[in-house]
Amino acid sequence: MKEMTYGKAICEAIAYEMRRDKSVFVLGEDVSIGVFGVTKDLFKEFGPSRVMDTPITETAIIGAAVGAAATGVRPIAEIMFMDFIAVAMDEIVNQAAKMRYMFGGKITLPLVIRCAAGAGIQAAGQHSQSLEAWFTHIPGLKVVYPSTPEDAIGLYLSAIRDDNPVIVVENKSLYAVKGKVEDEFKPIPLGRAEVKREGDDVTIFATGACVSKAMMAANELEKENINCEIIDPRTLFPFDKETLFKSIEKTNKVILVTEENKRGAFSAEVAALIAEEAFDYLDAPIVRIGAINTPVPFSKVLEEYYLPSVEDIKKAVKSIM
Amino acid sequence: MKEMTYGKAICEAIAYEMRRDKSVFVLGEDVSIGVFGVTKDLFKEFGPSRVMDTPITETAIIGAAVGAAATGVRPIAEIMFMDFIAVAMDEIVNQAAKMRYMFGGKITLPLVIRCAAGAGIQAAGQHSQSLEAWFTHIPGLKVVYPSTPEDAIGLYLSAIRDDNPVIVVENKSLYAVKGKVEDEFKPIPLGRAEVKREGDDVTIFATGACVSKAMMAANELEKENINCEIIDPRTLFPFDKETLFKSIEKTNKVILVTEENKRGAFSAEVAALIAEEAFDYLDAPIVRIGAINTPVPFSKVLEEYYLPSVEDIKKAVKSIM
Amino acid sequence: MKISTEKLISIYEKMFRIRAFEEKVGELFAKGKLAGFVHCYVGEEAVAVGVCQNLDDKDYITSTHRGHGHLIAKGGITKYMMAELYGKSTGYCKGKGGSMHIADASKGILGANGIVGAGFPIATGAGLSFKYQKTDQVAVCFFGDGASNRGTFHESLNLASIWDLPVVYVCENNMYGEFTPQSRHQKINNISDRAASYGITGVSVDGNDIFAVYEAASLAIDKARKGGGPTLLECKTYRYRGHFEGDPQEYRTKEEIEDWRRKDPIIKLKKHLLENKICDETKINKLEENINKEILEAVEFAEESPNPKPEEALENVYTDIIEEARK
Amino acid sequence: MKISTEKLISIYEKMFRIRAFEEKVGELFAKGKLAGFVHCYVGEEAVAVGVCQNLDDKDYITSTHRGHGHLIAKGGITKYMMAELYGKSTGYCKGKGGSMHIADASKGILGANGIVGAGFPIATGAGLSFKYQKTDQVAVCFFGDGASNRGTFHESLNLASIWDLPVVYVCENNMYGEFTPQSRHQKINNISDRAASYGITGVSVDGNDIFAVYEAASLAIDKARKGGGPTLLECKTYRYRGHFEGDPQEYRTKEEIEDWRRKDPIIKLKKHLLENKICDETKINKLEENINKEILEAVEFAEESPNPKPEEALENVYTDIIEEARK
Ligand SMILES: Cc1ncc(C[n+]2csc(CCOP(=O)(O)OP(=O)(O)O)c2C)c(N)n1
Ligand SMILES: Cc1ncc(C[n+]2csc(CCOP(=O)(O)OP(=O)(O)O)c2C)c(N)n1
Ligand SMILES: [Mg+2]
Ligand SMILES: [Mg+2]
Repeated sequence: MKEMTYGKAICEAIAYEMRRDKSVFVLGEDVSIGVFGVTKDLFKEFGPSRVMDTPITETAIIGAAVGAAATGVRPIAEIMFMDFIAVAMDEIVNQAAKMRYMFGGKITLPLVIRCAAGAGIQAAGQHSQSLEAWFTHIPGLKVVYPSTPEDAIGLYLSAIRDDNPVIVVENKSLYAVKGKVEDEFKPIPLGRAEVKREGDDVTIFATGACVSKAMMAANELEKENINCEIIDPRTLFPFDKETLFKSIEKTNKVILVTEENKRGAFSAEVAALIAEEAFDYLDAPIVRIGAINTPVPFSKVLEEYYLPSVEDIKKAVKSIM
Repeated sequence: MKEMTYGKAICEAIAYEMRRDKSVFVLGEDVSIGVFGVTKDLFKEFGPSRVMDTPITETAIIGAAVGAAATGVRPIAEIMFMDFIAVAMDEIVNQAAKMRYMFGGKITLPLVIRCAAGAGIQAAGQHSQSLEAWFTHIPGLKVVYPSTPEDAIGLYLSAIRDDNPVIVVENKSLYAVKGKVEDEFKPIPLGRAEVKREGDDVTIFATGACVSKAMMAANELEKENINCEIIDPRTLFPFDKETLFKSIEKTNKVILVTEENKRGAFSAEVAALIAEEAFDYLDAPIVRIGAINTPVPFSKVLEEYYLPSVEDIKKAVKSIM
Repeated sequence: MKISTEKLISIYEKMFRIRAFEEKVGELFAKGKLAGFVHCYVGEEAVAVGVCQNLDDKDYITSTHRGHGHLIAKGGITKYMMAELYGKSTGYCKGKGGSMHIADASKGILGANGIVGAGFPIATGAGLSFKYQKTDQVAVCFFGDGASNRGTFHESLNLASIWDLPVVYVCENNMYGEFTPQSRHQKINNISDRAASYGITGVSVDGNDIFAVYEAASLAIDKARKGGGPTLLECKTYRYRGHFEGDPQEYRTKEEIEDWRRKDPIIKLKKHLLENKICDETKINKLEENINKEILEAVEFAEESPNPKPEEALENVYTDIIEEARK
Repeated sequence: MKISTEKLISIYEKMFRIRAFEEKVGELFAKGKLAGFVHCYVGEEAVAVGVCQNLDDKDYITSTHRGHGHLIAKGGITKYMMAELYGKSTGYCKGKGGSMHIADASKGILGANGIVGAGFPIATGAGLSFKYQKTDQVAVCFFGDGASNRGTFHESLNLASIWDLPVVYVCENNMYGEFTPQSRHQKINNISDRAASYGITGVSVDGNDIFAVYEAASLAIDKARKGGGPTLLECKTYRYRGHFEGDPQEYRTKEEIEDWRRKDPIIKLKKHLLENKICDETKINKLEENINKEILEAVEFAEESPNPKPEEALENVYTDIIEEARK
């Protein structure tokens, strides 16, 4: 076991795969330095032939990754801020996601797209969004969202080895957060949730940076004798409903917490699945917590109000106890 | 009252507004002719200065509409097939939707984006999608989805007069469908659902082309003594939950039908809202019906399997009776 | 540039195959046998064939919505193509793609594409892959005059230029993007002038002259293969049929079409073959007959092939997950 | 081109105001008083001022992530700007936008923009609006060398060219896009060469020479105003500070920065003013003093202004809907 930041874990996982497999390479804007510094050490180890700085050209970055993946290599394309992915939606949704299907299953696209999501650093409206719901809606994509350094390693190993386009959502507020990781790197299969904390009274489902907020809320609620179980899906698609439903079967109550704008969030799909398939387990209404339905504001006080908080989670839990 | 197709109704509504307000104009690819012929008569009446053919340049079409709307005019921009909107997501989501907020409320963006959604004409994976869930998720946008010629007129009048960016989803399989319209054109306020059919046993919530499928299912189910109430939200955001909840309070059962890929659909948000706020009205699990979670296939037999059908709706209703 | 007799005949054969295939497709569409959006390549055959004749199986192309010609030129098999247009399970894409998505990756065909201009970055990525793997493969991106205004054109040519990628961008300037003539969608005449924005070579040739296309493509492909980077090659040509089948074509005159028919690339090449005694009439007739037969057989194959089973719609989204069936 | 004394002094004043504002911003950021991403304009002042000095209030500009200079040049008021950087309710955007989104639509400023290259179509749309309304307004789009590789550049210049829109595209080529030098992000030296792709005029000038910028901008803006269509104007310049505040700048040398400091646009203009006796030292000192005082007052205003109330986050999404508060 060693300690490592989330950012470093991502870098180490990619390096591990690049050492294993010469067909893996990284491309993106200024990845040789990295606005968040995540890929800097990759450049030091592998140089410009495998860690490629591109012009400001998200459309071509993703489109080129598609063309490369279709012809024998395994690109990892970086979108510096998830917000910029809006520029490359055609390449992701109309090309990468559909190519295998439209060609009758006769092509594979081993392609990873990294992107830094999330608010909390006063980066304002165009550098702070969480847009994962766009991608879980699109058949043909897998979507991964690690919440810890350990998960980042395991999920990246699987994502890079996967033969389908995988979008990895990284929460930028986690880059500097440390956590324990196993000495030996092992893939975490895509589509397997983890119970991050066991409890009997209520299920809190959370993703990304909301997992640690849920943990904090749970620790505080424990003092009031409320025992929360925390489920982190880790992969948003393929989605592990079994683990979630099992928990709800036990607790009969569920709170869903994600950092997205609440309306139309990925958590809406989870709520819908529960209402369809685990309805009989429920003793109380489902409660979703998300960001307020506004763009991300700049000012610290506004951004704090915007984001779901530990307090919000505690309040929600109590509202259904 | 007169009869009119859905396509003609859209054209007439836009023409009505263009006559009223000189600041309204239309731009898009080949709009002077129109792949679906919807805007052809506009060109005949208003000529190239107000019905502008653009190059193949969705990014610039939407971006230019944003810049124009910010400087005193009211553009109606056409995206020929909704699938192509993927090319202009930055302009819609990072610019149009956020500009007012990011500028502290000091600008208005009276902008309409038209797009032809939906499958059913064997146009395959990149010309058949229903992507409304992307937009209902984004604060700053309004989303409208008429299901009849009459609604198309009323909703277009409101959309064009609105001072916010409005996306109008048109279902291409409806263009040639006729319906009765009032002689006098009147705006339908955005955010007001309509009960398209009254009934006591079950609520069917449906949008776009699924409304008439729900109607057909309801008519057949009536013969089996099942009385369906059909709710068409008409505007997806702002969303009229009151009308829907009132219906569920009466029927205690709800089926949600939309043409989108089911996973992460707009109907997921509706299901989540019900599970949060109308949970106590429910006597049975919510049932969602959507397209299967695949790209839209070309072959007729496959496309038919892909799409939600009248049969699917009937089955779903019976499953919870 | 000298082209061998054998090659010239193979070129003629491919051009004629495209023509025969497309005219049959138009006929079938008019009869209601085919559905969806179908864009025919009739009139532009010299471009696809003149370019692809310089490529190997291991080279790749990206095609467009008007893709049948590219496929045939790159070695696509007409019966699988026809079956795909019919939406049959024996089609190239098992009926899932249709005309706008036909592909044969095993022959280096990365697919027709329903999104105008989507091929630019994909071909660029193929070029990146070849450079990365240090192979001598080349990628060719076919695109139209209309597509040359898309942002993907700019981003891709810029990227390919700074990395010297082995990609040849072949513009089929058929003077129209849908119903809009070139003069209304861009202010330049020669799209190859845009090469200057990327510090690469731009060339314009008569796209109805197979020799001109072949030679220019040969130079560009050779250069790319040897590490010399990308070229922008514009071929001026014309489509005789509507933008798509069913297009009433109110935006152009019959005379304009007739003018271009006089510059028909296939007739031109045939004349050359005969006049230079590269091939005699009998041999050409035989060849044409064979192709006509092949196309009829392709139709037969397509018509007799089974439809896919409805549940097959659930397959092939991922390599490892099959979507849940309807309940 | 003759520039009146009055105008020259006003130009100097604006350039100095930008410099003073930005250096204060850098200082405040280093002290931890400002947060988020802040991109300073120091070194590039001649571009914004040389261009905007040719514009009226009713003309519009689109700016970039490096927007403070454009705002000040177009008449933005420093205290509202500073308050916005502090996230205060008195800021231009009530604290909702921050540095990357400052705007003052009443002065024709369509905002800084956090998306590189997003300004192209927006400025183009403003130009369309002016043409449609038959006014004689002009739109100016500021953008960087890095932005010139985005697809939006291509689509916008193409559209503006075919419709002869009154838009001037002003490239601030400061030799870097983030940490990447121009030579690694495009193969051309003069970005103005790209005008050829659209059949419009392209001009490159020394962006540190206020006279060169002013004259070229004046010609281009005048032409646009008279219906002559768009121009692509490249101004070669340099930023002294990091890409953003906090950038360790490992990608360039101190010498390179020093070289450029010797070509400083403000020192150059000051020298010109003094040498040609357009203005004496006392007057300049007074002017500089006043601006320094203005900036200090702006900081004071910002620091003393109240934070927005948390619930204000819910307002201003739409003209007519206020979002639901947290429960
Ligand atoms: C992004 C996008 N926008 C619009 C369309 C609709 N469309 C299909 S083909 C076409 C014209 C293409 O013109 P060009 O590139 O010249 O090719 P051609 O059809 O002439 O071969 C258009 C606008 C599309 N398929 N994709
Ligand atoms: C679409 C997009 N991609 C990437 C970024 C990240 N980014 C911010 S500024 C910048 C460099 C811009 O370079 P340039 O256009 O030359 O402007 P400069 O910073 O030199 O003024 C980049 C890559 C962004 N904001 N938007
Ligand atoms: Mg064309
Ligand atoms: Mg720059």
